[in-house]
Amino acid sequence: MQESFWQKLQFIDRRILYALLLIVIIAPLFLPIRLPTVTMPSTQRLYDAIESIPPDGFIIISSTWSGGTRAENMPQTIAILRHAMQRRLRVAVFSFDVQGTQLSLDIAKRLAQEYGYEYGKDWVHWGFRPQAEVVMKSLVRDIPGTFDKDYDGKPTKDMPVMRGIRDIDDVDAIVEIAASGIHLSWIGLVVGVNPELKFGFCPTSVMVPETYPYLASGQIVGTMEGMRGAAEYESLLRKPGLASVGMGSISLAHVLVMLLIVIGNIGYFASRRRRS
Amino acid sequence: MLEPIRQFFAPKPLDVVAYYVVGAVVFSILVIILLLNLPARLRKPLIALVTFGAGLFYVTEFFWPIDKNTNKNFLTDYLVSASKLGSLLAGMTLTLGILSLLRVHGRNIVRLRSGWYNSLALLTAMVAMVVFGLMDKYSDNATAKKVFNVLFEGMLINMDATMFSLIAFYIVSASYRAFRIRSIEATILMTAAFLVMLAQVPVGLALTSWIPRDGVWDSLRLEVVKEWLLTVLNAAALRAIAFGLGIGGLAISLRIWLSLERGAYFEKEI
Amino acid sequence: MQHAFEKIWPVLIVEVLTAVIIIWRILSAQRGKELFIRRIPGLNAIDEAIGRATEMGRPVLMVPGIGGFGIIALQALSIFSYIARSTAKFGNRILMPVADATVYTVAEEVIRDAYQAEGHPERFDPDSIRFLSDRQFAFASGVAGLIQREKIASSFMFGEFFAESLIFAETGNMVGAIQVAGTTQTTQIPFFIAACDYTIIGDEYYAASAYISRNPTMLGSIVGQDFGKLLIVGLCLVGSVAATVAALDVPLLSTAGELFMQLFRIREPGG
Amino acid sequence: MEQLWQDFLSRPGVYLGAICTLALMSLIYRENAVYRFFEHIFIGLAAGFSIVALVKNILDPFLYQPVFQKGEWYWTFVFMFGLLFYFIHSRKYNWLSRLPIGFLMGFSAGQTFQIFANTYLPQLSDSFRPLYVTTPDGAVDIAKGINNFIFMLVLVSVMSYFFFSFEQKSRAIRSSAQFGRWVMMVAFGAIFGTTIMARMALLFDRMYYIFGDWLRLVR
Repeated sequence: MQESFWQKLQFIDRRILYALLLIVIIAPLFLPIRLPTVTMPSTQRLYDAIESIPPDGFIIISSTWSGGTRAENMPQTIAILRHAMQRRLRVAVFSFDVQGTQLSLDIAKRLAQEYGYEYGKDWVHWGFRPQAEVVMKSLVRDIPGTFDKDYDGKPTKDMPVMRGIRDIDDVDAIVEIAASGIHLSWIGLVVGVNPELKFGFCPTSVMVPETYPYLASGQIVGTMEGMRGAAEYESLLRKPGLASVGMGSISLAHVLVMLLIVIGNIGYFASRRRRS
Repeated sequence: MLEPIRQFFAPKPLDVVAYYVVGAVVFSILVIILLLNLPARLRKPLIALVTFGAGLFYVTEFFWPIDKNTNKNFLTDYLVSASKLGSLLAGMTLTLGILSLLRVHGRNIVRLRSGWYNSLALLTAMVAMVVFGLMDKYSDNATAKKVFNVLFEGMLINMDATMFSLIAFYIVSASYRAFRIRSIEATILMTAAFLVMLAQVPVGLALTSWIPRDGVWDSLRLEVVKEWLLTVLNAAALRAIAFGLGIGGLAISLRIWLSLERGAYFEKEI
Repeated sequence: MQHAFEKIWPVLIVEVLTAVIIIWRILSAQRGKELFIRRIPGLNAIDEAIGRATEMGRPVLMVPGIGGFGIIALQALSIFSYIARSTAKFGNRILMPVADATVYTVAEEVIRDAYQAEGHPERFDPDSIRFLSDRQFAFASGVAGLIQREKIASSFMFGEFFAESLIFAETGNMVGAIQVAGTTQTTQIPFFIAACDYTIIGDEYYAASAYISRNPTMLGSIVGQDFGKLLIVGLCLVGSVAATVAALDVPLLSTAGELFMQLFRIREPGG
Repeated sequence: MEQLWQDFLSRPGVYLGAICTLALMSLIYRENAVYRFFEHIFIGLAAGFSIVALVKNILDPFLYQPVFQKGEWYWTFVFMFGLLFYFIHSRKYNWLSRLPIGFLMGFSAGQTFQIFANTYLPQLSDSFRPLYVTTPDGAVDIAKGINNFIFMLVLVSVMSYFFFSFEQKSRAIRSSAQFGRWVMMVAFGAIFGTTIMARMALLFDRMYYIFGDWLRLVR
């Protein structure tokens, strides 16, 4: 009898596996679990870069994502905006994606309220900008001209938030939150022009390997690697949020997968020993 | 010599354009009638010629010497038009696909086959989306915009996301079943996946986070191992596969462009 | 790089030379020369999978991916036309959901021709080839439903697949189908390997129609492709040596190495 | 009940989205009538959206506007040429549909030269890896050299697996191809491992949609 239990371990019904997965994904939503956080150097570097910007510095946040990658990109957007507003930087948000425009606007409005940021004075949303490369080429030389109107069509010329901002040399940092490989265009067209400029990139987890070469060369100052990066950033900010909850779910799911692989192999060995 | 032709094809004032359109339609119909009577032995060469000509545009555009200042040659300015032409032609086949849906599901409804109500739901959803989608774009009706928003953002986008998320379940059952120490290959596959999985989550990273960074043993930290796997091993293997795919794609393209391709579709008598 | 003349030498050495070799091998193969091609196990399994569908009396599923109309879809259709000839012979039911209207248009003709070629045009059911949706996950939901409702016996997936690959492969596995898959999207290969019985990798995909049909033209092309790959391997090795001597600071040799690298260096996208 | 109805009216998209989500998710238990119904709705909506996109993004800007707003009447020929597709259902004149099909094939094939040059030539020159590397301050970088050696070894052995026509008689080629296959398995395992994260994030997002956005049980 004992033997057959071990053998059964390799044929667990898939519905049991699916139920277990649902449990580990849902449970952390209601019972926040504390898991050890290890901060990756790339996340720390991004955090340090934002920390090093002088107060009243100017940061551009580009939010090129849509509902499909909300789980990963939304916490990243929140984390970076939160950090910028904690440090009282002047913030400009915009997006190369229609959906991302609305999503980032909602997030920014909420956080602006939390940190007492006044629209037009402390922050601005430049709205949706199609044709990324054209925009990038033009913002290098002329920022007020490139973003002459905000998301609502209001002229940005006289907004106090834009004071003293003429071209790329006046920008302290650009952070791109994206579900695509758009960092290549930033690196190719913008990053080299102002050597002081800090370019941060927040990709989804599948995109992460593509960032390694540029992190090594310093063209990307730091990254948030998908939801895990966002969770690490949240813990650096001491503001656990959606990513910390999500990482609980996702970590447990990984543990589940690994456990199941081990269990399956135990079953496989048990039946093989029996046969031989 | 070329000038009259260019004049003829130049954009026309809006008040006479209709005549030109009608003329083009009549002319095209005449050509089609001519084609209908084309002797069978000329059909294949004609198709080969059309295929070759279409490909020749892009090939010439790519290989023709360029003006160093503008980075263009005499065809470069037509690239945009060519891509519009391609989208327009490919787009026109959508109707054939939609006709397939209408045929299959229309028949289900008419014959009240089991599950006919599903087919009805499909066609209703389709019509609703077309009506409200077009109204959203071409009219100012506020209700239509709201309904379209519910159909698109509320239903379609969420259904996309849900089907996508099902992969999470399937990835669990697939890895449970496939990652067994059955053969050398399966074991390698499993080990690599396992290592990377560990390095993806804080729980796994914590296992090696006590190893000092910048030390000699630094390269045993899981995130370093993962990065090495992905940047050195993976990059090289994927690049080798990509080279093969590139050459294979080039070969098939050549065969099709020059009508050297063989196989059912290409060998049939027409 | 928009034009060949921006960097003409690598284009000539790699691309044009490979193209010339491929055409030359094709033409010489057409004059009748016995050609060898190594075994591709996944493709040998096609007959086994069809045989099982015949035994079980359940349908055969063919999915040509979700890519648009182009060389990849055409290659998939070549493979499916071979499969369709077998199913025409044995009278299996086939199902072919398609995600692109142009591919659908051509697929219908290809499969009809296959049935005609086998002398069983009456066995061809036009409804067996269906346009489902050109939207990735709507298509996936349709195919997943189809697989479970029809309890398919074998499943062939060839073409361009993206994330939905695992949805097809796992639902197919759930109903116990024998599955053979191949795609040019290398990032999806791991999921096919995990859930399918046979997976063909990389440009085995482009060798498939030659392997199945043993058509001299196509075999000639495969030989030409091998020369192209050999050329690339050779260039990589020479390039690595050149880069090494360039770094070593040997007089003359280093300059030669640097020149060789210069010949091929192309600005990386964004670099 | 009244309250529920009011809530539904205030955000019908979220309610319908949640119902769609649950219905499609039921597939993991088994294929069922509810799933089937929503699957058909999904395909219907998607087909409708494709038609809208065809009109909005192709027919309107590439056919109607150029012809009737800019007077570029010659696009009419393209439309007429496209009509030849519809001969595919004709028994006798079926071959006419091969003209636009052949045209599209030629179009797709002709672009390969540029795509190949753009995709693979930079990768080729990037593969010229020196086995002797020095750091900017002049010291020998052994780790980088070893990595470059491994890179070249993997590249060549994986490519050797993809030689089809050379009979793999020589032991060197055979073992190189075998090694290449093993390395590919490492690569595939690594891809599998990295992808899990993204997929789990998607499922988490769905659960957050149900419990957060819809039911408002979570913040």
